[in-house]
Amino acid sequence: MTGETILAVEDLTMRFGGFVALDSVNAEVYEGERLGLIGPNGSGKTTMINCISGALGNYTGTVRFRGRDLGSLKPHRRTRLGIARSFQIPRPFRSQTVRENLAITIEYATGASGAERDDRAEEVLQSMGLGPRADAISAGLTQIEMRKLELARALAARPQLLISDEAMAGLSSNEVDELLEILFRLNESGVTIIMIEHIMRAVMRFSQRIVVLDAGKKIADGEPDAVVADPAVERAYLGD
Amino acid sequence: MFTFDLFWNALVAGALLGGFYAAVSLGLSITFGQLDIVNIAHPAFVILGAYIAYMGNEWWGFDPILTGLVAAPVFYAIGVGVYRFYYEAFERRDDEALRGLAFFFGVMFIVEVVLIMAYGVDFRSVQAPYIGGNWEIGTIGIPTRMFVPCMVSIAMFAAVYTYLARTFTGRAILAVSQDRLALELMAADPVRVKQVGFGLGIGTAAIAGALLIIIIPIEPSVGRLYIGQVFAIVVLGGLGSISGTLVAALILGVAESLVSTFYGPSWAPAVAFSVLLIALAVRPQGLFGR
Amino acid sequence: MTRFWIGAGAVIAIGLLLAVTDIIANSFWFFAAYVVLQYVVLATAWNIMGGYMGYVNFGSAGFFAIGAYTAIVLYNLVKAPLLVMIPLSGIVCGLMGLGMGYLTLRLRGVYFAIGTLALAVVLETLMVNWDYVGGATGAYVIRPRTLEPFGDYVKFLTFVMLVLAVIAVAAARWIERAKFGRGLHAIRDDEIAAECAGIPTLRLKLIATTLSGFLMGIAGAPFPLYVGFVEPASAFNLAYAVNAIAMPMIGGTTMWAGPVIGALLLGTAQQIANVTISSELNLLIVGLVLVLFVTLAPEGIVGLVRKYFGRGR
Amino acid sequence: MISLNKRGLLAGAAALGAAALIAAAPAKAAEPIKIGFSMALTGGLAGAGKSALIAMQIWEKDTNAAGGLLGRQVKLIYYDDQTNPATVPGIYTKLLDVDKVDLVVSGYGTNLIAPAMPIMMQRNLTFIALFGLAVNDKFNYDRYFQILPAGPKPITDWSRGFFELAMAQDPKPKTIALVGADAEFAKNAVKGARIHAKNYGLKIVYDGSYHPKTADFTPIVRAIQARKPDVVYVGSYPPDSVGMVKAATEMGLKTKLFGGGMVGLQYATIMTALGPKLNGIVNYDFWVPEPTLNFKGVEAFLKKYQTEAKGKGVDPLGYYLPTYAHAYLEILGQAVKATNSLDHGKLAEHMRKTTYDTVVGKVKFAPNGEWAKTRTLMVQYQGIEDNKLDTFAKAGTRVVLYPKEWVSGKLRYPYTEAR
Repeated sequence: MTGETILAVEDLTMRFGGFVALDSVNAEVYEGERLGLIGPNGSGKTTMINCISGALGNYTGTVRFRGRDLGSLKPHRRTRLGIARSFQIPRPFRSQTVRENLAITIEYATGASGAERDDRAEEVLQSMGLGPRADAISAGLTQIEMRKLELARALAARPQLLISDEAMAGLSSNEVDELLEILFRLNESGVTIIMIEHIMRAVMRFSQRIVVLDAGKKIADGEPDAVVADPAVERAYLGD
Repeated sequence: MFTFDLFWNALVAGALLGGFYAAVSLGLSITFGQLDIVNIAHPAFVILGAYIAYMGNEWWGFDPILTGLVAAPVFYAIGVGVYRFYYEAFERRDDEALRGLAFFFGVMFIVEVVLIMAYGVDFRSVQAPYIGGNWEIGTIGIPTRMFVPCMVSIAMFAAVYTYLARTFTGRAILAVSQDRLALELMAADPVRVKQVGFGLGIGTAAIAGALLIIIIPIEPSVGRLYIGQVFAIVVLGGLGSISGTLVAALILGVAESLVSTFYGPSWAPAVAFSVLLIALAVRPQGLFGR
Repeated sequence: MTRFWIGAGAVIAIGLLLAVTDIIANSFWFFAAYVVLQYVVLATAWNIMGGYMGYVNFGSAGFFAIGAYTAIVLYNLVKAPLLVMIPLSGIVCGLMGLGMGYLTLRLRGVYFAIGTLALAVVLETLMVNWDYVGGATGAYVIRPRTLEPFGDYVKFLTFVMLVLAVIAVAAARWIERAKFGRGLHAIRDDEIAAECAGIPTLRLKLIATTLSGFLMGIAGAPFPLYVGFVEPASAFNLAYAVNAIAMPMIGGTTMWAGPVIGALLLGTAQQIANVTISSELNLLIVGLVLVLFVTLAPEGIVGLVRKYFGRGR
Repeated sequence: MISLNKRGLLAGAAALGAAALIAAAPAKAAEPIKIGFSMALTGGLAGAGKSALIAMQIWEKDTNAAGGLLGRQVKLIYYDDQTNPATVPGIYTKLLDVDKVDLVVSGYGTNLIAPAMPIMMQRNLTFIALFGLAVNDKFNYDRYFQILPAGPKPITDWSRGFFELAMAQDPKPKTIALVGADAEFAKNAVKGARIHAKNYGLKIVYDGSYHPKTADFTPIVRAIQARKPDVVYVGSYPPDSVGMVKAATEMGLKTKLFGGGMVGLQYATIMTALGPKLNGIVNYDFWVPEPTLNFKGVEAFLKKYQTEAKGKGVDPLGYYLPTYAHAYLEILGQAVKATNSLDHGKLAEHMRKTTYDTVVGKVKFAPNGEWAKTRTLMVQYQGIEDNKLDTFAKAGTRVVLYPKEWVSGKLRYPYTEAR
């Protein structure tokens, strides 16, 4: 594939009480890649990215980023290492403006301050097309603007790996295309992207490779067309 | 000094006390546990209920529990009114957490002060035939003053539990904060549902107040003493679990009674709250939490 | 030198001038000012957690009281002077705040608030049963009659409280403008998102709770010398918990000026009501004002002023 | 240097002030004599505080009707301390510096007296206190006087009568249980009882305290019962006194002497609530309507009080505290009249040596400001059959057993029989 391994997940297992949400999942992501992560509801996708981003810390197995075992590193440390994520349901800092949302992230995730911080915030604002809304309180944004802010904040952390968790659910097809454009541009600039999505059109168009989870297990991993044709995947989605 | 005699007696006394705690906590279990409304003024409403029971008893010689039952619909209406106001002022603006808390803090103060202005701060108590009796079953003594409130409390729990489980509105109350989807499927208006739930919660305060004044003499600021206790019980029982509240109240009553008998009564409240702190730290969702 | 620091310096200088001279011969003003200033410290301390970070502390009275009790221990042990009591009370309460900070790992929102309430009850029970500090009977702390160059010792106490208030407000103002404060702000809005934005939320929360505890502790340290007799019911008085919440709410929780304005207004109003109305109406007013403000002016007085002058964002 | 200069300034100011005072003196003669105090009108002690205030206002009215003091009217100036000690220092400085009161007396209760003490001492003011327990043990202030008739050693004098009664029985009791609330007075009461128990060689089989908000006393009474004490001494506050009595009667507490330091059993509302459950209890009191205690003026005072108290939600009988609240002002008034001055030194001097005649009888202070001799009564509740207020207004329902001078009846012993 494109480059060397940036993220490796080995034997990743996560239990909630008696329920096994992730069962010995192994996967790799390569530098510069666009990876799609799909699976039916409750298949463990969000659990997996929670483990990768550190929101869930008590998993067993290993998550390696650029060869380094992330162990029990807290989410903020992982963000600083270069793993950024967006949330399925946008979680902006509601009482702050869009610009402030980005500035605070830049400040803490990259350590930039003063003019440098403000310049970068402006840069991200422009690249995401949020310029006109820069000084609006984020609680008042529209749905698409929220999604953009969610991605923008992830970008503000200057990630090497971006995990986008269902950024497109509920958007119109024009809006989906708009977000896809942004993600493509990002990828071109060198950011590796994991995209979790239900909208198959978007996943198929975007992904170079697709990983499929079902009931906490990886059931397929390969090129999009091959994966979609896989009978196991079909069974998972449509039932027996 | 330990004897089984003392132990069983402590257990029974604790259970009876717990039964009473449960009555005071039930309303909060509904308003806070089910509806997510942090009504710290709940004990103040209980005291209000106690004063109404006192009035009925003092003026017309009514039985306090009977007065409580009669007053409950009035309290329901008060609850509906308070919730309407709360909704318009806070919930609708999505601003309930901190300011809603402060609002109920203020309500608590106002209720207390109005009671002081009306009745002064002298201790009040009621007369009823079951105050002062005692049953001896073997070596175990059961004061009727504790037994009657405990039974009334359990009956009230049963009634509320049945209502919530069996009726349409009851099920909607159970769903209103936990399961929006179910609520939508039921085509119930959340505001109306919460209004009924809150009214119900405050309604129980009328009866709980009557039970309170049967057990101890009261004055307007007694209510504050129960804030910690009732929250401890509701959280310990697990938010949203009515039966959990009952069990937690019994546990707290028994814990206090055992510590009181065998260790030293002055440590009883600390033990209750320590249990709460530990429970919060180890299992924040409570014993029977969702 | 910014305007703030010039102002702060001026406040201290004027305070010192009034305290060492007899321009205000009437010592009532000092007694009243002491109480109001004590609330400035308490409200500001509460607001660092409650306002900036969004964690409601119902246990302010517990911190205040432990500050006072630390001072009593020091008094009983070595007759320590006030200027030793203050930092040590602060440290003890700071450590308690640190402990409470760890509580935030498990408890959020209302659970946390109830946890702090429980903490205060446990602490009160401990003090009730600890005879060395007087237990339930109470402890006497006899203050010196005079201290030069202040004359009446209470003038000195009031001046010290003024300095503490300036320190607390300066700390709050610093937080508000620093990266630290922006981090707290993000935590208040969304803790999980904050963590994912690279903000070390636990560390920030621990610093904030420690600092808040420290400030509440120093507010309580001079209390035994002020009243002369401390028993648990008065040190853990609900009034401290209520005022610590009500004052920032009324003044406005988003800015350092909020708790200051709230404490000055409500504190002064209480002092006046104390000696004029002198009845239950006094409490009723606190309740009504609080309800009125939280319903009609959720951003407090600071918010109202901003709105009026169109400085809203 | 600074301090020297300042002293100079002070002296100058003082001289000027004095001159101003002298000049103003004749004009001031028409002004009333102001007596300042804090009083618990809200909060935990408000019930007592309000009843005390009524008694004090009766004194004010009567004194003014009789021509006032030193040819001037008297005026009470008071503020609500909310039963919160932290408000007390502010209130007294306001009284002294802003209202310029001439005389000061205390509010009700130890917790609210103590915070005023540093101010009194700083200004060398004569201070008469209303129901403070052993406040002066720590301050040793020679212008402090206290009206509660506990006696010169308040902590032990408080329960002296209870123990003398117990030890006079045959056979002598051998074991005792001590129980009290976790609060100022109760702790001190039990502390005194503990000392007596040791001195008399009583074996302490239970020694416990409980949180004042305890709702059910059954476990405590049961734990006590399990140790079979001959005597049970209780130090408690109104709500827990009621709880204790209820639990004890329900369970049929088997002991020979029960009571001691239970606050609240003296209040009419609580007596009427408990009614016959009180029978047999031996408890402290300060004034009861027994013929031996019919001091001059007390009947007239109580009549006025009972009229005033109607509908105010305070104690309707007014025996316990109001009589003393009236008496401490009587003493102040008598001292002012006798010394013909408002000079605090002279007043204190007079109070130290004089025996005063008041509605609570003759009052003489010891050097520490307490009563020279204890008159903490031990009374037993007897023959109560109903819950009517009038029952408690007649003689014979609370007979005085101690001290000897005031005895009005016989102890019914043991408690199990007297009940």
